[in-house]
This record gives sequence, C-alpha cells and structure tokens, in this order.
Amino acid sequence: MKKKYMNPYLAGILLGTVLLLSMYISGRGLGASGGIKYCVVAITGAIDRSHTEDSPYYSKYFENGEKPFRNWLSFEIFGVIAGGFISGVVSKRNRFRIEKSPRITNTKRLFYAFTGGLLFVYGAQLARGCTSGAALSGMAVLSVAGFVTMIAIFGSAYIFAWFFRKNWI
Amino acid sequence: MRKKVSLFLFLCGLLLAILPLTGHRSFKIRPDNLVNQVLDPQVNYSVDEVAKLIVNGDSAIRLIDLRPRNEFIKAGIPGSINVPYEQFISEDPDIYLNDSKIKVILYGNDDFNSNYALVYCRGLGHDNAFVMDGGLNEWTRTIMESRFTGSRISARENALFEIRARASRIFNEINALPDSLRAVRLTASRFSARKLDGGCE
Amino acid sequence: MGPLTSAFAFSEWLNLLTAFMIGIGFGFALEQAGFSSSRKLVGMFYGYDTTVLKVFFTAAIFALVGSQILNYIGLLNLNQVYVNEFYVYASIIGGVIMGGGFIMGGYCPGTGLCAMSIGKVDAAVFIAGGLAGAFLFAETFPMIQGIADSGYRGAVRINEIFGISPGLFSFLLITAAIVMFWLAEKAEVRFARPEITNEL
Amino acid sequence: MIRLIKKYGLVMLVFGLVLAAVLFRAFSWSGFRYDASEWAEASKDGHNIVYFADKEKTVENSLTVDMGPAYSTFDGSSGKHIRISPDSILARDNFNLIRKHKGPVILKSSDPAIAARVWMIISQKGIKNVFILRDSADLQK
Repeated sequence: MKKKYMNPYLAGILLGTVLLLSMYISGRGLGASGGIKYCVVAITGAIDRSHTEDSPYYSKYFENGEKPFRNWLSFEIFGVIAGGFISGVVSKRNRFRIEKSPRITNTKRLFYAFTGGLLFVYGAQLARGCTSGAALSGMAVLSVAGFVTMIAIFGSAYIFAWFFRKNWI
Repeated sequence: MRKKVSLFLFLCGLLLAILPLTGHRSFKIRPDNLVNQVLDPQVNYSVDEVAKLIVNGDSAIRLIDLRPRNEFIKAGIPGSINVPYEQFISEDPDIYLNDSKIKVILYGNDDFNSNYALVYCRGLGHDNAFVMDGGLNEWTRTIMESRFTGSRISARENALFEIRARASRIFNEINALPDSLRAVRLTASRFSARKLDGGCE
Repeated sequence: MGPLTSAFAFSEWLNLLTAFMIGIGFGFALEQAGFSSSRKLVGMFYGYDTTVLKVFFTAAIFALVGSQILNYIGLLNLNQVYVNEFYVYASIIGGVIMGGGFIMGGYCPGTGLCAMSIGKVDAAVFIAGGLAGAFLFAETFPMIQGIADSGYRGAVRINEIFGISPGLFSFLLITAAIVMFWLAEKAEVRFARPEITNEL
Repeated sequence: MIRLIKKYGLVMLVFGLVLAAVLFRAFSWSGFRYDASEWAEASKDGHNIVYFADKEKTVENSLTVDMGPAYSTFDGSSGKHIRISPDSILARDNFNLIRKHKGPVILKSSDPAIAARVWMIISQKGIKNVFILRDSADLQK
C-alpha cells in the first residue's frame, strides 16, 4: 500500500534545508533546467562536434576542452533522479503509469506533456533558470530576478489555467 | 502543522526585522590573535623581495595596487592589479583573496592604505594577505634609483643590484610606453574577480 | 566559514559528489512533498490542492531565514553565495513561457525529473520535450539573443530596490506568506475536488 | 496552558536555540561585532589623519598613545600622553583607557605602518574618534 505524502509544511522545511545546505556547502541554489541543458549540449556535442564549435551558443560550453557532463548542474539532476527513486521506494510509489484526467486520452496527455516540457525548458533558458533555479533559489537570496520570475510563472499559469481546464478537471 | 510552521517562521522573521542582521559582516578572528598576526614581521615584504618575485615571474603571488586609477595608469609595478582603496573596502575583498594558495601583496603610495587593507583582509580571515613595506615611494627610491656607491662589490650585493636593475628595466619598459598603449597593457592585466558559480547557466 | 567550497577549495570530484548528494536530497524532498504528481501540482491553479504554494514558500523562506541567521552568527558569508542576475525582459518573457509550459505539461523541470524517476510516463515525455526545448533554444539562440541579453540589471537584491534592510523585507515576506497559507487552506475547502484528491 | 506548551513546545525549543545563537553573537564582547566596511569608512578619505602641525588647534583634550618603537617626546600638544607598545594595545587596562577616554584618541608611532594597523583594529572594535598623528618626518620617509 502506498504511503501518503508528507505534510506540505514539513516537506517545505525539508526542501528548505536542502536548499540551505546547497548554499552553505556550494554557495549556490538548486537548479534543474540547467542540468537538462548540459545534457543536450553533451549529446549534440557527441553527435556533431563541428556544429557545436561553430554555434555561438554551444561553443562556450566546449571551451578549453570542458566536458559538459562533468558539471555541478548535471550531477545534481542525476541526484534528483536517484533521490526521487529512493523516495518512491520508501513510500512504495514506484510504478509505470500515465497520470491524467480521466476525461482526456493518453495521446492527448502525452502530446501536451511534450509541448509543455518544450515550452518550459525554452522559457527557462531565456529566463536563466526555472522554478527551482530562478524562483525558489532566487527568492531565498532575495534576488529580484527570483521574485519577477516567480510572479511571471505563477501569474501567467493562472491566466492560462482557464484555457486548459478541460485537461485537468 | 500550519500554525506551528507559521509561528516559527513569524518569530524568526521578527528576529530578523528587529536586529540589523544582514549586510553585517564583522571581523572574524579574535582581536588578540589579529594583533599578533599583523605585528608579526612576516606580513611585510620588502621592495627587494617583491622585485625578486617579479623578476622571477612568480605565479603564486598577486600584487594589488590600492592607488587611485589615474595614478595607476601613469605608473604601476608590472603585473599588478589596480583596486583603488575605497573600492577595496566597499567591495568584498574576498574576491581577490579567496584563493588561499596565492599570496596577495598590497601596496599604495605610502604605508597607510596598504596597512589598513592588510588588517582588513586579515581580520576577515585571509591569511594570504601581505604588504609591501614602504609602498611605491619606497619602490622608487630603492629599486629605481639604486646605484652602487661602495668600492668593492660582494657577490651578494651584486645579485641584489642585478635584480634591482632588471626589475627597474621591466618597470620602465611598461611605463615608457605611450599613454594609450600603456593603458591597454595595464588594463589587460587587470584582475577579473572570480565570478560566483550558480544559477542555471 | 561557509560556503565550504570557497573556504576549502573543493577538488572536482568532491564538488560533483556534493552536487549529486544535494540532488538526492532535492529529489527526495520533492517526491515526498508530492511534487511527482502533475495533478497535485496543477491543483494549485484550480484551487483544489495548494501544496505547491505551501511547500514552495515554506522552503524559500526557511532557506532565506536560515541563510541570514547563519550569516549573522558568522557561519556563512552571504556575499559568496550566488545571486541570480536580473535581465528584465528575459525574466518576464521567459516566465510567461514557463507559465504556459507548466499548465500544459503539468510539471516543471525539477518535478518532472523526480516524477520520471518513479515511473510516470507523462513525466518522461515532459523531460523529452524539455530536451527538445533546450535544443531548440540553442538553435534559435542567435535570433533571440537580443531579448535574452537586454535589460540587464546585474545581481540586484529586492530589498535594495525598496531601500529597506533584508531582515525587514524577510519579515514582510513571511507575514505575506502566512496570510497566503491561511487563504490557501480556505481555497482548498472552497474548490475541493474530492474525486481528484482522493485518487492522488 | 499545558496543552499549548505540548503543542508548541518543539517550535519554541528550536526558536529558543536560534535566539540563543543570535544573542550570543550579538553580545559576545570579546570579538569584533561591527560591520567591517562601515567602520573602515573614515580611512577612505584620510579623515582619520591629523598632522603634527595642526594637532594643537584641531585637537583638544586628546589622549595621545605613543606606540614606539622609537618613543619621542614633543611639546606643544594638549591632553594626556601615554605609552603603550602595540602588542599590548588590547590588553584590558590599556584598552579601557582608550575606550573610556572622552575626546579624540591620537595614535602615534615612528613606524606609520604600525599606526595604520592599530588604527584599523581599534576602529573595528567600535571606537570612533581615533586618529593617526602624522608628522612631517614620516611624510619624507
């Protein structure tokens, strides 16, 4: 039998402790979209080296023979996957399934998931951080960028929520 | 749970609001320890020692020139970085000193700014801060204007004067360049403060 | 004194090991909070489940308060902690795009990775979309570079804009958050969707 | 009441620890507790320097601390003179003399480096009104 989720406030304190530890040990916040970017950079670099060296965007990640995978952010997201899995094992929540509203089809859910992921990471690259990298970590150091990004994400999501309500409720 | 967490955060917030907490950064080490440290003669580098380091191209040292920018452009010790004293104090000097393996030698025109800065760095816990005794005035007097006046020169003196001569040649080479070129040369060696890692970049 | 990396000059493997360990903590906390469920996450926007708001603000404020107190008692030098740089237009436009992505995909990158790890297929597709998004960004970068780099304001802190001390701003933020927590719990009752929340 | 304590006991305990840590820091008099940058401010534009020539007219009821190494006697200045070697400047008795003195404290040393260093330490201990006496001799040095 799967266990219930942790109390949200307690979970918040747990997450806050992790963030504080990250600040204390490494002097930086948490991040997720950055790690995804490094994976893409590494994959593109492996497939087409000359393309990455010419591109104004990729090239900066290959300067002086740097290895994109050997990076704080990529190792952090490997940890996120491991940590999520451990938690799933502890609370017996590990199983394959598609989570969606019963009113929509699997294909539709997966299509929206793909589009959503594409948009989210695209926006995160533009804003130099996602909900964790910019909003959460940014707020914890009182950075203006953190607050603005947080308000932009949640504010616009509330507006868009009306258009996509059929997908969820 | 909501009430407990709210109460805890509220109390902490109150504490933060009442006490002038952040931006607050005081000296870390114990006062008596600081006195002992800064009165220890080994925090001093004589100009001859500095000249030797320059001539040998020692990469484990970094010279910081605390004079105003315009004076630095006119003439500066080769390889030094210009951080005017006001800026050095207002900014966080950690960015210049956080590599503890590199010795940072501070100098100004005279002995005042460099020694304030020395205590400032040591107080903030940087054991790698040193000072060039006498500042640039002493440098000019000893290195640039050094002439051997004795009758017989010993091997040791010979080595000393050789280093002085070479250091002053390096110094003159850079400072004899036309203004525009010299500015380029000096700003090229301007130290870029280590950028902090972070964010999703 | 903290951050430890600048005090002790971590070697590369140690630095990456810390990153991995912190990542484990991050993933564990997200999953335990229930962020591995997209319907729980978007519940925030329809009012039936406000876990996101509670966890997000508690975490941010806890880290904020903790870091400032550590700074005060001399254990952490906040000047050595990264402050995100502010690019006005990029933050707002990027934020709006992310908002759209959030409501369509139901995850954000961190929670998506975490949901993928416990076997959510939709989350895996979300991350695949994310990889495509990062690739697309890299390819279109020359076109949007103008937006991405314009309106640079540096690493400004919000209390500097209001001209108050960080402590006072934190206090105001905490008060606002406490009010929001209270409203959120009211909203959960008002917009309750037992048929969804019971399933989660 | 007991129910309240039971309910919030843990919260109060944790907060109490935080409070204790902060208070301990705030009242630890032995260390430095002032903002380093703010208390170094006076040194930026040389406001902390008095010249030998105008010492008399600018400074009254001063306490002159001569720190050697070559002690010098000079006349024509008002106020008290004491000799303290720089390494014992923070010894309790010596430091109390400086701290409790109402009026300017003037540091004097034949080595300007020592005067500058001691000035910075004393200022960071939160003492305003500390000056360095700079005479023409060390201008030439």
